[in-house]
Amino acid sequence: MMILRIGWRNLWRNRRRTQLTMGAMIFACAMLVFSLGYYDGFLWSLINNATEKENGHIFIALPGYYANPTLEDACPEAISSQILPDVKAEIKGVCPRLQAYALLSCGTDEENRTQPAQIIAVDYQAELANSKLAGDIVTGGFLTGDEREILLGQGLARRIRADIGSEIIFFSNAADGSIASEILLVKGIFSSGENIRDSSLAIMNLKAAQQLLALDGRVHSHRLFLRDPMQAEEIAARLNASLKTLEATPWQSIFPQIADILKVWLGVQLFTVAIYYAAMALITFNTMYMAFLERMHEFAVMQAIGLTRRLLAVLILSESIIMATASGLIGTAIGACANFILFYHPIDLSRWMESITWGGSSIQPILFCVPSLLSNLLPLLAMILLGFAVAVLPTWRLYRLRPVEALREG
Amino acid sequence: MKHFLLAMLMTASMAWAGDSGGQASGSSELDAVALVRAVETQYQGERSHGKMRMHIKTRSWNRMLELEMWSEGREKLLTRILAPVKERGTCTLKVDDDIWNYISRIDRLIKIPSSLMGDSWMGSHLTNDDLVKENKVDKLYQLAITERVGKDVTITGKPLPDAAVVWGKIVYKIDTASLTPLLVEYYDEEDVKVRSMVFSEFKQIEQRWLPMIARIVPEDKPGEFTEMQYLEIDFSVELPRDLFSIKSLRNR
Amino acid sequence: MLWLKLAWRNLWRNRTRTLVLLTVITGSLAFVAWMLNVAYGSYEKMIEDAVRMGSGHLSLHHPAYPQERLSEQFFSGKQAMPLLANRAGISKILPRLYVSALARSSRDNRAIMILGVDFENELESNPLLQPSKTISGKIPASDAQNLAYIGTRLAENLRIDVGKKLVVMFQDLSGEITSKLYRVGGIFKSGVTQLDGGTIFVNRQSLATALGNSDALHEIAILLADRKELPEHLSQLQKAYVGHKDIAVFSWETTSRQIADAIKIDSAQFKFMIFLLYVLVTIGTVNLLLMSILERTREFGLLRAIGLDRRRIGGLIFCEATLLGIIGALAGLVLTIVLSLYSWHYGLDFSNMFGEAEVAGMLVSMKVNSTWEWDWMFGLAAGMVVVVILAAIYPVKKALRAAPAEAMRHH
Amino acid sequence: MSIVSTTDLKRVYESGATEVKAVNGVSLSIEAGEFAVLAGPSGSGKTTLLNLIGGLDRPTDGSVHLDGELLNDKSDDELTRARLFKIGFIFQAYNLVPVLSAYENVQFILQIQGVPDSKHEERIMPLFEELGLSGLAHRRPGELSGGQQQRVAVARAIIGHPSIILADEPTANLDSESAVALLNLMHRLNLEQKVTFLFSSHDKKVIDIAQRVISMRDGKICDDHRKTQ
Repeated sequence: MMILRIGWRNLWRNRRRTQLTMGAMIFACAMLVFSLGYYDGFLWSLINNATEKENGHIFIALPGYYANPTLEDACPEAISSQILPDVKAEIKGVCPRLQAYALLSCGTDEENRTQPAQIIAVDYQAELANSKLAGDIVTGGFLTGDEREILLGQGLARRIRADIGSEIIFFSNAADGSIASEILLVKGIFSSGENIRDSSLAIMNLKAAQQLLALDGRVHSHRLFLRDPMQAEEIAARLNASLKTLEATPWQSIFPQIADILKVWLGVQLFTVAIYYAAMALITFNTMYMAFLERMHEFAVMQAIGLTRRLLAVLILSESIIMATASGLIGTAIGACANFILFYHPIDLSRWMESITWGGSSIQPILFCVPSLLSNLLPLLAMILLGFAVAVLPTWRLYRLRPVEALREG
Repeated sequence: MKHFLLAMLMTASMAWAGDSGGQASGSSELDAVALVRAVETQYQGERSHGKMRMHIKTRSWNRMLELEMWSEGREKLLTRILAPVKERGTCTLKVDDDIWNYISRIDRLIKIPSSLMGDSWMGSHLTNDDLVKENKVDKLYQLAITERVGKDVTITGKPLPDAAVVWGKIVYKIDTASLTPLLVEYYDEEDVKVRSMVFSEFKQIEQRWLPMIARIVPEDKPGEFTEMQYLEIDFSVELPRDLFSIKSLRNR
Repeated sequence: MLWLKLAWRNLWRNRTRTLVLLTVITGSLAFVAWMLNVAYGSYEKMIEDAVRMGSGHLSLHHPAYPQERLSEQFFSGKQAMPLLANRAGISKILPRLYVSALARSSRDNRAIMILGVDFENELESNPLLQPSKTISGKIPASDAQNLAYIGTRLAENLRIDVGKKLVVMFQDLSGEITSKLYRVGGIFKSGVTQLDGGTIFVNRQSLATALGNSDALHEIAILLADRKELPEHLSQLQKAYVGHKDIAVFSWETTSRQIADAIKIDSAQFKFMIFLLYVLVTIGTVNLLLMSILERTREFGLLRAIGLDRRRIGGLIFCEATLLGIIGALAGLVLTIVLSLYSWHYGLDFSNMFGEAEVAGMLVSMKVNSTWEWDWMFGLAAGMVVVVILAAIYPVKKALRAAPAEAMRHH
Repeated sequence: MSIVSTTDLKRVYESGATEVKAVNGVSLSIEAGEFAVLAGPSGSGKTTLLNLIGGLDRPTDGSVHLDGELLNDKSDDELTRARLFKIGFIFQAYNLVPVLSAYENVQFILQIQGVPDSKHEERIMPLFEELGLSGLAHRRPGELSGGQQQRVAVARAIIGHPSIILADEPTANLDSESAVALLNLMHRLNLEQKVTFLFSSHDKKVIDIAQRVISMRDGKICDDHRKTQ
């Protein structure tokens, strides 16, 4: 279409100015895509820290267990029969967990240090596949299924002066009231970033704990990992309909503060888009409008030789939209690949700052982005809309133009 | 030879040992405080050795334990599990305020930290704290005889203003004839019974009257109890000097 | 003088264009500067709350205490207090004891942390010890020796209420296990699970005697009248206590490290936004100047013809850019002041959006009053002027490249 | 003594592949007080020659002397200073700075020359009276007619006491009446104040009034004669 070709060529008539304006638009768009990716990364890791280590996206246990967990309230290890197939499709993985309290002691008879600890027993293969628990190991290694292994929180290990390979005396009451005692070897020490949790938590293998605490074939909870954590509430509701004896609790009700943030999240993102693009719109408008004013004479001539106002309007609109779409695409591309790079290789900032507990979870000192459709499409669409908006005023001016006046001005 | 009853059977409770001289002390109008103090001083330096069966029934399990015990006064106590075989050899040693658990199966010793005093002992309704308790009842409670039915006397103890005890009120029922406790009840500050200890099957051993069975019942957990029954007990026993020590635990 | 008049008038030859760019400069400067004031207001609140609830702007501890927090790591109040007396700039001195213990009632028991405090002293500053947080009973009076002020979840767990008994058991300084009776004087609800379920406040004197050393202290929290004087006070106190090997001075940045880090992350994000703002304005300015110069090529030719050398014409354009920057910066400052005046006086309330937020174990209220960060505001405004001037470099080079004759022909 | 003298002046433009010899070997000298015109059709190189003489452009070959000084090897700034103090330019149009008033446009020259502000009024107002501009001092160029604008341009050209005034088609945009008025004015200045004028124009009125006519064609001088009267 001739108009489009003229539009394209007009853009490059003043190469320097067009490049500069597009540069600005590309920069704003890329920055926006990156920021939205960063915000998502921030939220995503906040949710993961809260859910993956502790309760998964959905926490299944006996009704009321979450409120006050007791050793006796154990449920069968095999629950897959109670989960409907359509829900199963949504589930990425299940991690059974057994929870108890025990005395852990380390050192010789004369000088031994004993601390009460919360014990969680996990299926190490399921954890490796689904949760980030293994990621927290700072020294030694994660569980390998050997029944005499135990992992200690950094604070707990320091308190009982235990290190990799030290002998730990495990002393507790089994579910049948009998004494549960065993000698375990420290396989690894972990640091989850939450000091309180690290100074009172130990992790061991599920099989060993079941045998030790007389809970064979039974666990206290199942932690479901969903493909999309945001659907936790909806899937929990469907589960509750089908689970006979158990109760499914979504992470939103376990971490209300994070759920609050989620509600306002879209609002925050739109606010950010509005701010970036308001400034960008003004700048781009400046350029387009000036370019238009300069070419009033030219438009008048074109009108004189017979182009209708409507066609001229299309010309101006096409120029603006071509520029906006091109910059939008390039900007989104740059921003998206920045997000992808930071998604697969997040930058570790722990040298400058520790992690911070926040609303039950913890903010990790890493620069981490999550590319998502929304954080790519939103800026692109907004940019095209911007291109359209910026061209409206000049087009309106065009309709009020009287060719003779413009010609004389030339 | 003076007689006394094992302190560990009762928490902040009192036991009475009549002396062999027959009824003299039973019938005398000793007031509550003298009654209690007399009991308290009985235990200084008394030694015992015996076997006991413990039946623990809770909401989720039902357990039978057989224990061998040694004690010296109220300060020192040693128990060793005889049955079930899985836990055979596990010992608990209490000296003054400290408690150790020795687990024979893994040949290891654990000292119970102060923050775990509230935990249950061996899964029973007794807590570590009950074992350690050697506070002087008469120093913590305002004791008064509140009822006298024939030879059964009821003494009520109101805690003194700054006494560090959790109960609002304690009630003892004592058979002054055999000078043995019938029951002990613990109330909170709204006079709601929280916990009670009932004694039964009184027998005379070596001129001492002794309740052979003590049953602890937590009121807020219906159907649950811990029952301790003496199978045999011997007071005139010579105990090795270093019996109550960590070293001796190992070579049991 | 004509010089300035010329530059001024050149600016307004095309009013819309200049106004649009001025809006961008003013709007973005005001937005960032105002947000900065609000952010510093929230940092201020976070630090002051954390400092009042936690260990003060500065704190005295046994050297190893902050790391290990063992109750046997105490120091003597008699040695420490006199050196603090009548020091200008110190607004509050809060001696405290921290003892981990077992709290028991007739029904249940829980592991807790006992805080021995001087109630009337803390009442004026500690955000937790405020009547607004009390849900039943009241905060014990300063002379009440055996009243405890406990968290709502602890009261629920132990099934006790105001007036009821609470026995605490802990190891005293000589290692003996002792018990002490307290009665519940009041119950608080802070919203921070760890505080509500595991913390009780008692009279410091009563706890010290129970510990076996009435002069023992784990912490003296020091609140300064003005946090900006913290560095001098820190060095003065460190010099004052150099003789005492068991007393060390710490700043809040080390004792409540997480709050400091939370602020670091937030201000890093801010610097990124400021960078972005400046890039946007640079592009906008270059755009504008470039266009206005392209329009005036013929005029520049004329000026060159009548005897203005390159340096002077460049000077004229830079003068225009400077004027632009200054007007934008001033307007931005005025707008920032207006916005900040509102948010400083009335404060912004995010609580309905976020409710009470728990950050780093502290309760942070979401009602923020912005502060006046004048140095930042002027810094940003000055930065804006500089950015606009720098943005003029490219357009000026472009304008002067054309030879006068050729410029003259430019239609 | 000649104000301007050129020897074998050449100026060649490359526009694409072809070479345009705008000025092709011109040797010319203008004496003080002359009222001369470069006449010739457009494209004859008269504006290029004028620009070369005025130091607005650099010759490809040959030399230009202004007030005895060689312009060729002068740096750009030196050329600018020369233009400021020695030459007054009057162009066909767009002579004035649109945002400055008539008075300010003239005052501008004095300011750049470094003349103290106090002297400006006493030098500008008499000239404005002489050129019939006294009532228009505070008007902007946009508020003046073509003739008035050109008269302000003349004022600006003269105010700095230049050695020579170069006027490129000054009357092209004017109606004939204001053109004649402007030319008579300039002629009066030439006669009374011995101001040297060099025009480049193909307007017959200018050629009639000029005292010396230098005709140019294809970058060369083809005729150079002085009128006797």
